[in-house]
Amino acid sequence: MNAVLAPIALLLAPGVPLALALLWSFPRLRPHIGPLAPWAAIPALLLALFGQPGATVELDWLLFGAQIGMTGTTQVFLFFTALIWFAAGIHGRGHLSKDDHCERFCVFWLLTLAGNIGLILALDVALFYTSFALMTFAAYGLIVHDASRAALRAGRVYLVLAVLGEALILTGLILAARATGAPLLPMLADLPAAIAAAPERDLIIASLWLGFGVKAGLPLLHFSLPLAYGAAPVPVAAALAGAMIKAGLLGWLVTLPLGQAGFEQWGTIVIATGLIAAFGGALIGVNQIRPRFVLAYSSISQMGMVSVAIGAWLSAPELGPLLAVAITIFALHHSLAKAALFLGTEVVRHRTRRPVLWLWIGLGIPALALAGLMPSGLLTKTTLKGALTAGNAMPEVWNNLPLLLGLAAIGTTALMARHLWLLRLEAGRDDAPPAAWHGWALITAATVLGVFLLPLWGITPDWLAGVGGIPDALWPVAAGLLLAVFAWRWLKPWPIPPADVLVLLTPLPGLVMRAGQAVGVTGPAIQHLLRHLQALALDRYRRADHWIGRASVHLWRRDAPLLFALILALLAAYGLSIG
Amino acid sequence: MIGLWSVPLLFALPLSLGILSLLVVPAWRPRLIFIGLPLLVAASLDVLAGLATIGPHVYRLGDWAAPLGINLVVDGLAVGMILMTTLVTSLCALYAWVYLRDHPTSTTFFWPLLWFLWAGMNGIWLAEEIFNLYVGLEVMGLAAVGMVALRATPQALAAAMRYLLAALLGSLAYLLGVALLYGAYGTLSMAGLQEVAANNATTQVALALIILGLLLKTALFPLHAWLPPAHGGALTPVSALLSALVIKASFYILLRFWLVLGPEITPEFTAQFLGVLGAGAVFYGGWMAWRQHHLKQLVAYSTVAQIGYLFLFFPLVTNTGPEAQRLAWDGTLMMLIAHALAKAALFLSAGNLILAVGSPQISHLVGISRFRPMSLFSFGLAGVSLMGLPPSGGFTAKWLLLHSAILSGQWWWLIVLFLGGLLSAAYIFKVFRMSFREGPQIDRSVTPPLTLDVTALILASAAILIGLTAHLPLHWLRLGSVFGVS
Amino acid sequence: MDWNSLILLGVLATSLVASGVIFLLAESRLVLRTVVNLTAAVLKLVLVGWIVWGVYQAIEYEFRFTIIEGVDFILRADALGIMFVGLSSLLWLFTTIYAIGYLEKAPNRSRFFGFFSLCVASTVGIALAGNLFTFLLFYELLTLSTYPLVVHRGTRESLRAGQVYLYYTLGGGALLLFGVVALHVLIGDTEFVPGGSLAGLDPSLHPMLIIIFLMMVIGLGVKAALFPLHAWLPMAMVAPAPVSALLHAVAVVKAGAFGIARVVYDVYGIEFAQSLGLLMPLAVVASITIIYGSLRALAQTDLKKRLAFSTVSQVSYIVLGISLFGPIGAVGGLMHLLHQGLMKITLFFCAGNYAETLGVHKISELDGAGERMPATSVAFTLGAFGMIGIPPMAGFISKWYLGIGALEAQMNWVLGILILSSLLNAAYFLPILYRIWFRKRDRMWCEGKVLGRFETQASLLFPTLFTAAVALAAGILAGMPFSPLYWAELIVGREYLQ
Amino acid sequence: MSGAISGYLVFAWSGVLLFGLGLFGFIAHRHLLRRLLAFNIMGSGAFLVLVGLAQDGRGVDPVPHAMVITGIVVAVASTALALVVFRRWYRASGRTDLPEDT
Repeated sequence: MNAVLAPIALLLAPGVPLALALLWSFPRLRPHIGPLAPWAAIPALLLALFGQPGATVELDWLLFGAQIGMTGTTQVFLFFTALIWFAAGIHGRGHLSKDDHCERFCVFWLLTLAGNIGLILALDVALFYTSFALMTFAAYGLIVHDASRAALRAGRVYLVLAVLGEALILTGLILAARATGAPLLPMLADLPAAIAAAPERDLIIASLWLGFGVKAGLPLLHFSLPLAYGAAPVPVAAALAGAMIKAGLLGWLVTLPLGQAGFEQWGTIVIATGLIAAFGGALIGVNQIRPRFVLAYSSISQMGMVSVAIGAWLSAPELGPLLAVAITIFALHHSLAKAALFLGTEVVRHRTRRPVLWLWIGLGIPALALAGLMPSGLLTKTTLKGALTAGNAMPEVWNNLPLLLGLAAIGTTALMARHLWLLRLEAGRDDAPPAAWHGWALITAATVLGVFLLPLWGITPDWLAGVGGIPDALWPVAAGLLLAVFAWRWLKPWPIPPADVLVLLTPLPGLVMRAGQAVGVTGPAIQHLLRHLQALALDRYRRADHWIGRASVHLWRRDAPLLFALILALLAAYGLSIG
Repeated sequence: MIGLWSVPLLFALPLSLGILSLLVVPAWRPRLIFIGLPLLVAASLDVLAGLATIGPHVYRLGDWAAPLGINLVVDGLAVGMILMTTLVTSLCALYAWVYLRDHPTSTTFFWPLLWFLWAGMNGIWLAEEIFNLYVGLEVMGLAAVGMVALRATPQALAAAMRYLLAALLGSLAYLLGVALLYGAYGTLSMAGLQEVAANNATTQVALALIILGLLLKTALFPLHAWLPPAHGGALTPVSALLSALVIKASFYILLRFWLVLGPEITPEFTAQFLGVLGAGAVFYGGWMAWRQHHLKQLVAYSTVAQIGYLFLFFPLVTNTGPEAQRLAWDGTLMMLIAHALAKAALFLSAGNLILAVGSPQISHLVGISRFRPMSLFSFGLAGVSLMGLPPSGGFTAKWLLLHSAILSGQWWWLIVLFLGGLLSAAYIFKVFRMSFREGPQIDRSVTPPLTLDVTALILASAAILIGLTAHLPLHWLRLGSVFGVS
Repeated sequence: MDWNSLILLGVLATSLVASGVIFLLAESRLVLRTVVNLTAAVLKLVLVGWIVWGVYQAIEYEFRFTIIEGVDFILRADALGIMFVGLSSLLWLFTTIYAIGYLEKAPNRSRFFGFFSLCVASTVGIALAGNLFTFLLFYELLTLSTYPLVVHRGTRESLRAGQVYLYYTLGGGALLLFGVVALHVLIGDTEFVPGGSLAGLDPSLHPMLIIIFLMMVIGLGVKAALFPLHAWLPMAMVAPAPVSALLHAVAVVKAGAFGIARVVYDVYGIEFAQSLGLLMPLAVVASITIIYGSLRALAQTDLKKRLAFSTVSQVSYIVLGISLFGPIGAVGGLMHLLHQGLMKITLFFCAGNYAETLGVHKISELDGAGERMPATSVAFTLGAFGMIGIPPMAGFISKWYLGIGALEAQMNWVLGILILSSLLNAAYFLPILYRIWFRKRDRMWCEGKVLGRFETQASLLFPTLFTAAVALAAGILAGMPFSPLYWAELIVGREYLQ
Repeated sequence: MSGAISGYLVFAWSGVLLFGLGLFGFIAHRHLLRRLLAFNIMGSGAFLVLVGLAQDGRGVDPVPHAMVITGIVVAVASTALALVVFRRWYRASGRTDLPEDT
């Protein structure tokens, strides 16, 4: 790719989806958006496959001066993101053609895609944040697309968290930008060093960590994940779980002061949170009763493991290069597998004349990959473990980290088993349009093969170590399977609702519901009561507002001249007394 | 010599026209204005030209020496008043020419009275001796009373009677004061008094009588009771003339006296007291105006309020620095002229509105803005000046008075100006509020002749323009005044 | 009198003359009135474009005329003023087009458009005023010319709103007058000079200067709807939509905010104001207003009322930016003057479109409006996102600069205010968007009108879309020459280099 | 003014007295005709003061006489006008006094 093509390709990658979305402005062209939408990710995919890192394009006119370009890490991110969007798009094609709101969906789809690609390619803070926001808010339209009750609830939770997240990110970015030399045109690359030197560095790190954590499913900020993954259309869920969750990860990678010394406490906090997510996600996930919820908690759990890696990076900056590779591989591996799993939940529902065996092999591949048995999984695990144990750089307390990760892998296996088991119940209910198969097949193949493309981006993992890691990878799988069998035989899942703690966080509905059930009041009555209470609170607020309004108007309306005169008199008298 | 022939003409001409109009048949009386107005306008402009070329001077009528001869002062103040009178009276006359077609009985005596009124006013502006001022006052006052009585309704007659009694009482008080002054100093000339007057009991009593009489004639609160019925109840052009000019005449005399005797002889207490009365007028008049239900009564009370501003002059020039005095002088004169123009415009446009809806009630103006935008626009422009909002003469005046008040450290007058402005906004917008209201009574309205609207609009525009070009009139007005040197 | 001073008068005269002509036109002369309106608006825009180019090249435009000794009427085009002029003349054109469509077949159009033009003339006068006196002159004229617009509908409610509006603005105007006169007493004619002209005064006068500052800011704060003085603004919502748009986006509130900018930058001088300790209280008041406005907006069920409280909140961003000591905050505040105008006018146009086309006034009635009126709804969405400060809308650019500016001024708490305000903005705008786009329509709209080929009348739709597009472009293309950001930087460069 | 009331001052003082009486009448009476008469008495008082004060031994001063004559003319004219208005008022309303504040 030469010097002329590179900038064009960089511009086309986010530009094509954006341009397609803008076609909506012309009513006559609107019907053409639908067929074109799945292909919008192709320029990005081509760029990821054939582009060279290092090329940048400066867009002075954009925002307060933007810059886009690619680094080695972001190219990998671009690859799996584009691929997932492409496959999910292909998958959803037939499904959408029957939809009344196809055009609306496609516009949101394209905007989300543009945002996702934009944030990967952005080199400066403003464009990064812009793309991030674009993706976040456009995705809302995708999540609530079905307009079902569940989708609307998911959308509400998603939006509230997203807005909070955006606010936190903005706080962090402004504070961080101020710390850089050029607060009005800050580059992402300058942030880590600037944050490390900033006086408000803890505030900055907290804001950014939590802000991006909303996307990355940090514990207690994760509620939108299971709800959204469960309620959104399947291609959207695949994109959310595969691509967009990694935007949060990318956010951490580019903004947190990784590789800077002096953040051991933060490392500890992040690792601890990661472990909580890894185990908590697994524990809650196995109790879920729908495959997509299981997958959602699996994502939370997996992101917990990545968090551990991030935390390790903060704790031991010297491990940076190794951890960077590990995190990149992890991201690639998890994204593709998770996307394949999500698309699989749709595929399996369709009646088909193809041999069922192939279907289940296909469904099993990403599950195995996540459990750590496919090449990608193996490589991920060994690289991560290798990085964590390299040179005893990690603080003492974390010596058992590989073991803990292994234990978490048991949970992953159990989750996968649970997932496949639940999937079995949903098999063969609808007719499947062919496109659904294509997308799924594409992404499943990529799950297997994607990891072998790594050298393309200059990442040469230790393949042999991967092979050597098989024994290590086996015991969690075995243990997980045993656990699963045990659970299947003798345990009943707890009825943990998909948004788990959120139900507790809003204690009123839960408590009232419990209380009502205890005395035998039925559901609708409770709901009525709840709605009444909500209305009452709202009414009180409105009434307070009304009175304030009336008071302020009354205070001023009749007596405004006198009040102004009083102000004047006071000021004048004071003025004369001193002057 | 330029300027000479025109000075006596200023009152000789209206006098002879008045007599002439009594002699001709009633149908011809209105037409005399087409002879009289151009001549008087020319004479006024000539006087201005005279002032510009030879500066302030004293004109001796028939070259007779005082005290038996009559001396006429041609200084900036007098010429300013003359021009103001010419402008307002000419336009009111044009207005009346059309307006009175519907009031044939009133026409007969309106025109002679108008000429006498004009003569009386011009006499006052020019007179140098205090007794001549008295004569001017009487000529003007009697003509004014006659004009109020023109309507011949019981209310108008009662108002005229009340006005007459007040005017007579005021004149007699003034005359007694003049008598005392002459007895004590043997001179009637202002200039002479300024030289010889001493600060003793006689002077003070005389001055008090003169001030009281003039306050009554100026209708300063609380001596204002005669004004609203007289001004509010008269024919529209009469109301305009009375409110715009006639009350200014007595204030003008007061001003002249103060310039001659005031600062040295009257105690500061009097000045402050006059200011307080002015403040009372501003508040009371504004409040009452706001509470009126009749449009012209509202405007009349507005006059009561606006007179109050003029009296802020006295505290602001007594025992204050020269800069504050100059500003107060400028501000008061600006206020006087702006009020004359704006109030005439306000009365005329109010008359138009009343003609349009056929009712003097403010509540009947509902929706009138749709039909009579131009009348309302004139009303609004004049209102802007009365409220003291920019850009208008009223605003410039307020600016100068404020400046003077701050400079002299008398900040309490700020409150007066502040609340006065808001009160006037309240009553002006009361009319607007009604006119913008959409209601059932908006089906049709009578369209008054265009002349009526145009004259009102010219006056209102003049009230605005004089604020924008204030330095020109103020420059002329300062010629020959004690505060002329800045 | 040279060409450069005549052109300023020309800018003023275009709308003044138009106003006069329109007043005289009979109600039925629809075509002629429209032609006069549009010609004047376009002509003004051309003239303003000319001046913008000239100011960019640092050409002096000045018109001067003595009113009374020591008090001049001065029109002058400097970077700050011309920014405001540009905004108002651009938006005037679109509001005029919008109003022509909006008031089709309504009564009293001559009156309406007459005062409308007068209102713009006063806004332009405010912007071009070269000293406090001239500013005051047009400031009061603005009050007068907007009153008939506020009460235009002539209902009891609108008359009441007009009354409250008058009490506030006249009272505030009078305070401003006293402040101006007092300053005049101290130092004579106060021309606007970059960097201010008071810094050299004797320190014994400083307490006096603080009082004068308070008087002027209270007077200006009424129009800028600062916290305890804001009650007129939501009430004035009874006016027709173009008027609301004009009041909120261009004329009245902006006049207040612009006046505060003038006082702080060109009368006191930012450094002197800082040394007097005036900026901090101003920032606090602005912050309170920001939060208070948002909290009140949250409780409103009427779309226009909610937008009104949103204005209360958003205009204070400008004041906040002015009160942040440092060039970046200043850029943010000044830029927001334009940004808020563009975004808010879009929102009001949209509200007007909904009201006019669907008869919808309550937020709860908007369910499913996006399907029926997609273009309007997109415009509304863009405006709302801008208000929240979501990139790449213009509001984000302002917020970013304000945030950085706050940090520069050592006022870190302001950043918290900004973020909190964003959250509150999201809390009251996003539910509306949700209803528009994702709820099923649940009622019949009263659609009686013949609308032509678009979702609503073209004269309502296209101004809306255009302002939305400009608001979007102001954000996305902030780095381009002549963008609001660029211009604000130019101004601040000239202000701070003094 | 010196302590002793010299001759010419007698006229002046009686003028003042007349003026006072007239003023009292003017204020106290409601009947318009009486008030008019009171006004004329006040006027006479004022003229008396004018003439009386002029006789201070400076010889005959023509000015007060001119003034008084003019004043009398004015007073007559005023009275005439007042009578006309009064007559019309009486005819229109049947009252001889003014109604209290309208």
